[in-house]
Amino acid sequence: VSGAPAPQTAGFGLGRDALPVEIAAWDIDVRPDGAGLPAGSGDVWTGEEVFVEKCAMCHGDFGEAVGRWPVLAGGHNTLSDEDPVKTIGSYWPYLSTVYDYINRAMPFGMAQSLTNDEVYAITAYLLYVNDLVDDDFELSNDNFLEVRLPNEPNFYMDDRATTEYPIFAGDVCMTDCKDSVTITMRATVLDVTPDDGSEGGEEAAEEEPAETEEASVE
Amino acid sequence: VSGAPAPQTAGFGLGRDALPVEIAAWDIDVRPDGAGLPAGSGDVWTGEEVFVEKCAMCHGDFGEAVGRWPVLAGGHNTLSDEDPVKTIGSYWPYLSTVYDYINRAMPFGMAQSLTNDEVYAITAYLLYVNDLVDDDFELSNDNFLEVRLPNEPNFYMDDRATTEYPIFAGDVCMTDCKDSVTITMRATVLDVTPDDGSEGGEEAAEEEPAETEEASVE
Amino acid sequence: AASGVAMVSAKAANAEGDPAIINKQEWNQYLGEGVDARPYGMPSQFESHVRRQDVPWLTADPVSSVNFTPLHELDGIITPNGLCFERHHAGIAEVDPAEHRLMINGLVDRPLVFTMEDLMRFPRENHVYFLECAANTGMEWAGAQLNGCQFTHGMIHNVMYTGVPLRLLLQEAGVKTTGKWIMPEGADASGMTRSIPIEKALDDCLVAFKMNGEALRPEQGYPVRLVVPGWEGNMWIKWLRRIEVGDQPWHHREETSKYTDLLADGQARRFTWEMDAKSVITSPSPQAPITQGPGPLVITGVAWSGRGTIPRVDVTIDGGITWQQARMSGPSLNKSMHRFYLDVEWDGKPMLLQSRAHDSTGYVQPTKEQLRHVRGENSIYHNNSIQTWAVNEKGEAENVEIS
Amino acid sequence: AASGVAMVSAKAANAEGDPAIINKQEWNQYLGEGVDARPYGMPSQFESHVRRQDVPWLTADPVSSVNFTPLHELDGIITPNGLCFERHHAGIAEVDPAEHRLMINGLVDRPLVFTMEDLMRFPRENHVYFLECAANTGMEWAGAQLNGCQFTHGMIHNVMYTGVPLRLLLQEAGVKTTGKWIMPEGADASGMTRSIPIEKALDDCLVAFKMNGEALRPEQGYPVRLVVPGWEGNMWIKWLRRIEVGDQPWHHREETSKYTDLLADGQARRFTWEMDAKSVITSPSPQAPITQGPGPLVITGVAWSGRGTIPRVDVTIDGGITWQQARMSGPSLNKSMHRFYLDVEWDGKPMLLQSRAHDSTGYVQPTKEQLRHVRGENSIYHNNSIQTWAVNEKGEAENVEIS
Ligand code: HEC
Ligand code: HEC
Ligand SMILES: [Ca+2]
Ligand SMILES: [Ca+2]
Ligand SMILES: [Ca+2]
Ligand SMILES: [Ca+2]
Ligand SMILES: [Ca+2]
Ligand SMILES: [Ca+2]
Ligand SMILES: [Co+2]
Ligand SMILES: [Co+2]
Repeated sequence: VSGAPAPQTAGFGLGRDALPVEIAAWDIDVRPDGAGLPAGSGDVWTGEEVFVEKCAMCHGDFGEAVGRWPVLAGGHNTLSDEDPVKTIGSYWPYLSTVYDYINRAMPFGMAQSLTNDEVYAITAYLLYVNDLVDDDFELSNDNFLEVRLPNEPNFYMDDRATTEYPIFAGDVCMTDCKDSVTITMRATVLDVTPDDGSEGGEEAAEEEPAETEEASVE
Repeated sequence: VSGAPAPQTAGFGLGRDALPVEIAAWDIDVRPDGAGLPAGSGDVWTGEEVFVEKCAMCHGDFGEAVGRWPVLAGGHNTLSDEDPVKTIGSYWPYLSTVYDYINRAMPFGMAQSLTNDEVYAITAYLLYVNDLVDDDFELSNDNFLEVRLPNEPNFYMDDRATTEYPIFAGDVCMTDCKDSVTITMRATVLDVTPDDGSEGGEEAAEEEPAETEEASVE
Repeated sequence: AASGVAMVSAKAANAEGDPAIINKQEWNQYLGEGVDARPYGMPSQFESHVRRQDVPWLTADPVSSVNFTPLHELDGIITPNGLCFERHHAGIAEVDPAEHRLMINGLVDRPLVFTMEDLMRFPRENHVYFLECAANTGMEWAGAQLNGCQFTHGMIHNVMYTGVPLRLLLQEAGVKTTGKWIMPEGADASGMTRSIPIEKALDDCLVAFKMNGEALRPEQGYPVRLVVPGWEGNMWIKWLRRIEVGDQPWHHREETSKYTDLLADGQARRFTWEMDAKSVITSPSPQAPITQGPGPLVITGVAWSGRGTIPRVDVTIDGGITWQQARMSGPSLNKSMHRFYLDVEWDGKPMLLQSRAHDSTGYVQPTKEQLRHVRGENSIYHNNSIQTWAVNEKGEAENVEIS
Repeated sequence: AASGVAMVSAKAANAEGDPAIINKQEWNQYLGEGVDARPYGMPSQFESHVRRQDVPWLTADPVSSVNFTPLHELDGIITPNGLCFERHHAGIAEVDPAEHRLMINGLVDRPLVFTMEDLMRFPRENHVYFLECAANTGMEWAGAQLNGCQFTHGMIHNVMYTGVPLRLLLQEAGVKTTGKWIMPEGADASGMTRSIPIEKALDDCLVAFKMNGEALRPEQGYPVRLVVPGWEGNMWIKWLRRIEVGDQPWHHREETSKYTDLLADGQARRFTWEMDAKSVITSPSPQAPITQGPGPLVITGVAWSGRGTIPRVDVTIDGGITWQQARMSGPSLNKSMHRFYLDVEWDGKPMLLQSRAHDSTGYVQPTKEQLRHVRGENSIYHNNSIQTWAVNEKGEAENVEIS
C-alpha cells in the first residue's frame, strides 16, 4: 500500500509517442508560408472538370453559388458597400486557406476524399473564376507562394484595446441622460422571426431579411 | 413610462385572499393536540371491515403486512433489538399521526377517498391490533386525546450539538495514525448490489440483505 | 520515463500505426444531424450506462421508492437534472402548472392563494445547494452492504435553484406573533408534510421553480418545490401546494414513524434536520475501477455539509495510517457539494481508500466506529461516516469495513 | 392594497372557490410513475415549448447551421445541457470514445497520442464559463431584425466544465521554445481548426470531457472539446483530435473568410478573440411578454464578459433617460454568465427596456450607435451593443432601435 504525490514538472508519463505514419495521416494543415503543402499540381481546366462534377451543384459552375450555398467568386470592390460579397477573390487574404479548407472539409458530405492534385487543380480553377490567373495556369507546390490574394493587405490585428476600450469606459449617466426617446426601427416590420410553431421561416424567407449572408451565423 | 422600486416592507399585493371554502378543502392536517380533527367516530369492528376491504391486501388482516409492504402492528419491546420492528404500537409517539396519515395518503393509490368516520374506525382498529384498546372501543373526536401511544416518552429533541459535535471536531492525525489495518467486512460477500444490467436484485432478494426494512430508504 | 510511457499507455501503437488514427472514421468524412434534429438534447449513445438506478429489493413497490444518482460517473459539483436521484412516496406527480396553486393559511393575518404567475412576480434568488436524503448511506449502518457509491451515497444531488425567498411569501400573508412553525404540504398523492421552525423558514428557504436554469423536473416537484438548505431532503416538499403556519409542530408521519433516529437504547431523536459533513470517493470506487494499471491516478470525490462550506478534505490510501490533504476544485459555496482531487502515482499495490471532510464549523467527518459508538446500528438515517473502498492489484474496488 | 390585490391576481376566486382547489386533481389521489421508469429524466410535458430553435432562412442547410438557446425561458446562470445552443459545420459528429484519440504534434519535444483513458489520468479542474459565438447578435448589425432574445442573443451557453488544463498536456509533449501558436483540430467532417497563441494555451484553456457534471453532449464535442475561456465560441474546438504547435498562426478559413470583422472602410480586423462585456434582458422580452398586467414585475437578464466578472448592470425602463442599478444574484465567477434582476412596480404604461453591463476591467457595454460609429454595419461578429425592447400597454415586447 503506497502512493507518492504525482510529479508535476517532469511530466506524467501519460500517452505514447505518436508514430510518423500516424502524424502523416492527420497532419494535413497548410499555412500561408507553404508549411504543410504536399507535392502535387493541377491546372485550371482539370480544376473546372472536378469542380463541375463535385462542387458546382452547390457553388455553381463559376463559384457564383446555387441558392443560399456559399459564393466563391466575384464581389470585388464591394467590401465597403452596404452588402459586401466576401469571396476568395474579394476577401480572403491567403491562398493557402483555400487549399487547406477544400482539402479538409469539401466536398460537403464527403470530406477528405480529394487527391492532392485535385485540390491543386480546384484551387487553380477558383483563382481563375476570381480573375486572378489566366486559363492556362497550373498551380503546384513549387509556384504556390507566388500567388498572392489581393485583399491580404486589408487585414490588421485586433485593435479594440486602443480604438474602443478607452471610449467604452468611464463614468455613466444615471439620471436625465436624454431629453426624449423615439423608436427608429421595429423588428416586427420585417417579420422574419420563426413562429413558436417551430416550422416558421418560409414566409420569412420571402420577406428578404436585412442580413441573409450565410456568414451572419458563423 | 415609469416604475418605482417595488415595496419591500408593505408586501407586494400579490396573490389573493384564500376563501374559507378553499381552506376547508385543503386544510386536513391533524396535530397531537387535536387541532384539525374533524367531527366523527368509528369503532373497532367497523374499522376491521373497512381495513380488510381496503388495506389488508397490503398490510395484512391484522397489520402484519403482506410481503414487503409496511407492518402496522406488533414489534413491542424490539426497539433496542438487532432488528427493531417499528409500528404504530411499538414506535409511533402520537395517535394523531395515524389519523392524519391514513386520511391524507391511504389507501395507497386512492388517497383521500375515505370518510372521516372510516378513518376514525380504521384508527380504532389499528389501536386494537396493537393491543392498545379492547374490541368494543369506539374512537371519536371527543375521546381522541385520551388515547396515548406507549412510545411517546422515548422521543427527544436532536441533541447532536452536545452529544456529537464536541467529539467530532478538533485536530486530526495525519501520519502514523495506526499500526495496522485489517478488513473486517466485505460487501461482495452479501452480493445484494443490482447488476449493471439494471434488472438485477432478484438474486439479491434471496440473499437476505442485512437491512431490508422498507424504512431504510425513507 | 520512456519505459513507463509504454507501460501506462492504453493502446501501444504497432509499426503500422493505430487503426483509429490511420483509418478514417465515419464522423471524419460524413455529415451528422443538423440543428433542427434535437430541440432538446440527450447524452451520447455511448453514455447509456450513466443512469439513475433503483435497488428492487429495497421496497415493496417502485412507486414509493428511491433511485440513485450515478455519482461514480459524474464530476464537478453540478448534478445534471436528468440524473438527480428520485425519491417519491406516490410516484411522479405530473402537475399541470395552470392548475397548480400555493395556499398559505393558519396563523397569518391574511390567508392567500398564489398561482404560478403570482410567484413569478416576487423577487428571486439563485443558490446552489445539495439535497441529501436523510437515509443516504442508511443501508450501511449494520455493515458494508452495497457495492458502489451510486448505491451507498447516491441519494444526493447538487443543483442551482432559482426561487422566491419563502420569507417574502410569509411576509405577504403576515405571520402572527404566535406563528412558530410552518407545515409545507405537497400536491402529490402522498400529500407529503413536514414541520419546520419559523426561524429556518424566514432564514434561507426558497420556493423554487427552476433547477439548473430550467423548470424543475416532475421528479423534483414541478412546478414548485421547497428548498430547505442544508436540511434533510424529505423536508424539501415537492409539488408544494400549501404552507400552514402554526404554533406547534405537527409530528406527522415523516417526522415520527420515519426520519427519527432510533438509538441503541431504544430511545429516538426527533427533528434531526441538519445534514452533517460527509464525503465519499467517487472514483476509484466499485463501479469505477482503475482500468489503466499502475501510474498516474486521479482519486476524486465529493464532500458537503449542511452547516457551511468544506474548506478541507483529507484522503488516505492506506486505510488511515497516513492522510494527505486533497485539492479542492470548483466554487466553494455554502451548503453545496464540493469536489476534491488527490493526484497520485499508483504503484499497483492494494489500497484502502477513505476521505474525511472538514466543514467550516470545524466539524470533522467521523468514522463508522465513532458514529456507531454514539448511535448504535439501528439509526437508519444520518449515516455520515467515513466510507472505505478496498482496491486490489487489478484496480477493482470493493465496499469494505476496516479495523 | 386590497383593490390592488384583486387587480393583479391571475385568477380571482368566486364564492364557490377556485375549482383547481375545490376539486381534487388526478395527481392528488392516484399514483404516478415509479423510480424505475426514468433512468434519465426529461422535462415536464408542460415545458415542451422550451427548446432550442433554428432560423431556417439563415443558412442553406441545417447541417451547417446554428440553433439558439431559449434564454427567455431560463433563469439563474447554468444552461442545462439539453438546451445549450448548437453550432456545427458538418452536423453532430457521433464519436465513439473508444475510437477517439488526441494527438499533439509539431514543435514539441515528443509528439504524443492520448486515449480518453489517458486524459482521465491527468489532474482535473472545474470552472464555469460562458461560450458565446462571435456571431451572436450578428443579425442585428443592420437593424432590429429578430423578435426574441432567443434569436438575438441565444448563441450563448454557460456551463461548468471538468477538464485537464491544456498546459499539462502541452508540458507532457514539451513545447519547443519556437512554439508560439497552437492549432486545435476537430474530428468531425468539417475538420475545424483555429490558431491560438501559446500564452492563452498555457494560461486557462481546458481540455474538457464533462459539462455540468456529466459527459459532454455530442452536440458540444463529445468525448472531448477545447475550452477557451472568454474567447469566441468557434475557437472551442469540439471533438478535439489534434493539437499542433507551430511558430506562426495558420490563417485558416474560420479566421480569415469567417470570424474577421469587416469595418466600414473595407478593412478587416483579424484575431478578434475576446468577447467584450454584454448583457440582455431575457424577461420581459418578445417571447416572454408581461401576462399579468400592472403591478409587481421582475425584470431579469444575463450579463457576461470575456475579460472578467460583471460587478454591475444598469437597467432603464424609459429608453435610457433614467437608469437604475440592478441586483446581481448568484455566484459571480470569472468569464461566466451573471444573473441580474430589477424588481419594479409596473404602472401599465409603455416601457423601453435596456440593460448595460459593466465588467471588472471598467469597460461599459456600448450602445449600437457607439459600436456602429467605430465599426460600421458590416461587422457581423462581436455585436455586444445594448439591446432595446419596447413594451406596450398590453405587456407585449418588441425588438426595436431607439434614438
Ligand atoms: C452539398 C453542398 C456542397 C458541395 C457539393 C460543396 N460545397 Fe463547398 N460549401 C458548402 C457549404 C455548406 C459551405 C459552408 C460550410 C460551413 O462553413 O459550415 C461550403 C464552403 C465552401 C468554401 C468556403 C466558402 C467561404 O466563403 O468560406 C469553399 C472554398 C468551398 N466550399 C469549396 C468547395 C469545393 C471546392 C467543393 C467541391 C470539391 C465544394 N465546396 C463542394 C457546400 C458544398
Ligand atoms: C396497494 C398497497 C397499499 C394499500 C392498499 C394500503 N397501503 Fe398503507 N402503505 C402502503 C405503502 C407502500 C406505504 C408506505 C408509503 C410510503 O411511505 O412511501 C404505506 C404506509 C402506511 C402506513 C404508515 C406505515 C408506517 O410505518 O409509517 C399506514 C398507517 C398505512 N399505510 C395504513 C393503510 C390503511 C389504513 C390503508 C387502507 C385504508 C392502507 N394503508 C392501504 C401500501 C398500501
Ligand atoms: Ca502541420
Ligand atoms: Ca450554373
Ligand atoms: Ca450588411
Ligand atoms: Ca390545519
Ligand atoms: Ca392475512
Ligand atoms: Ca438493524
Ligand atoms: Co433527520
Ligand atoms: Co472575433
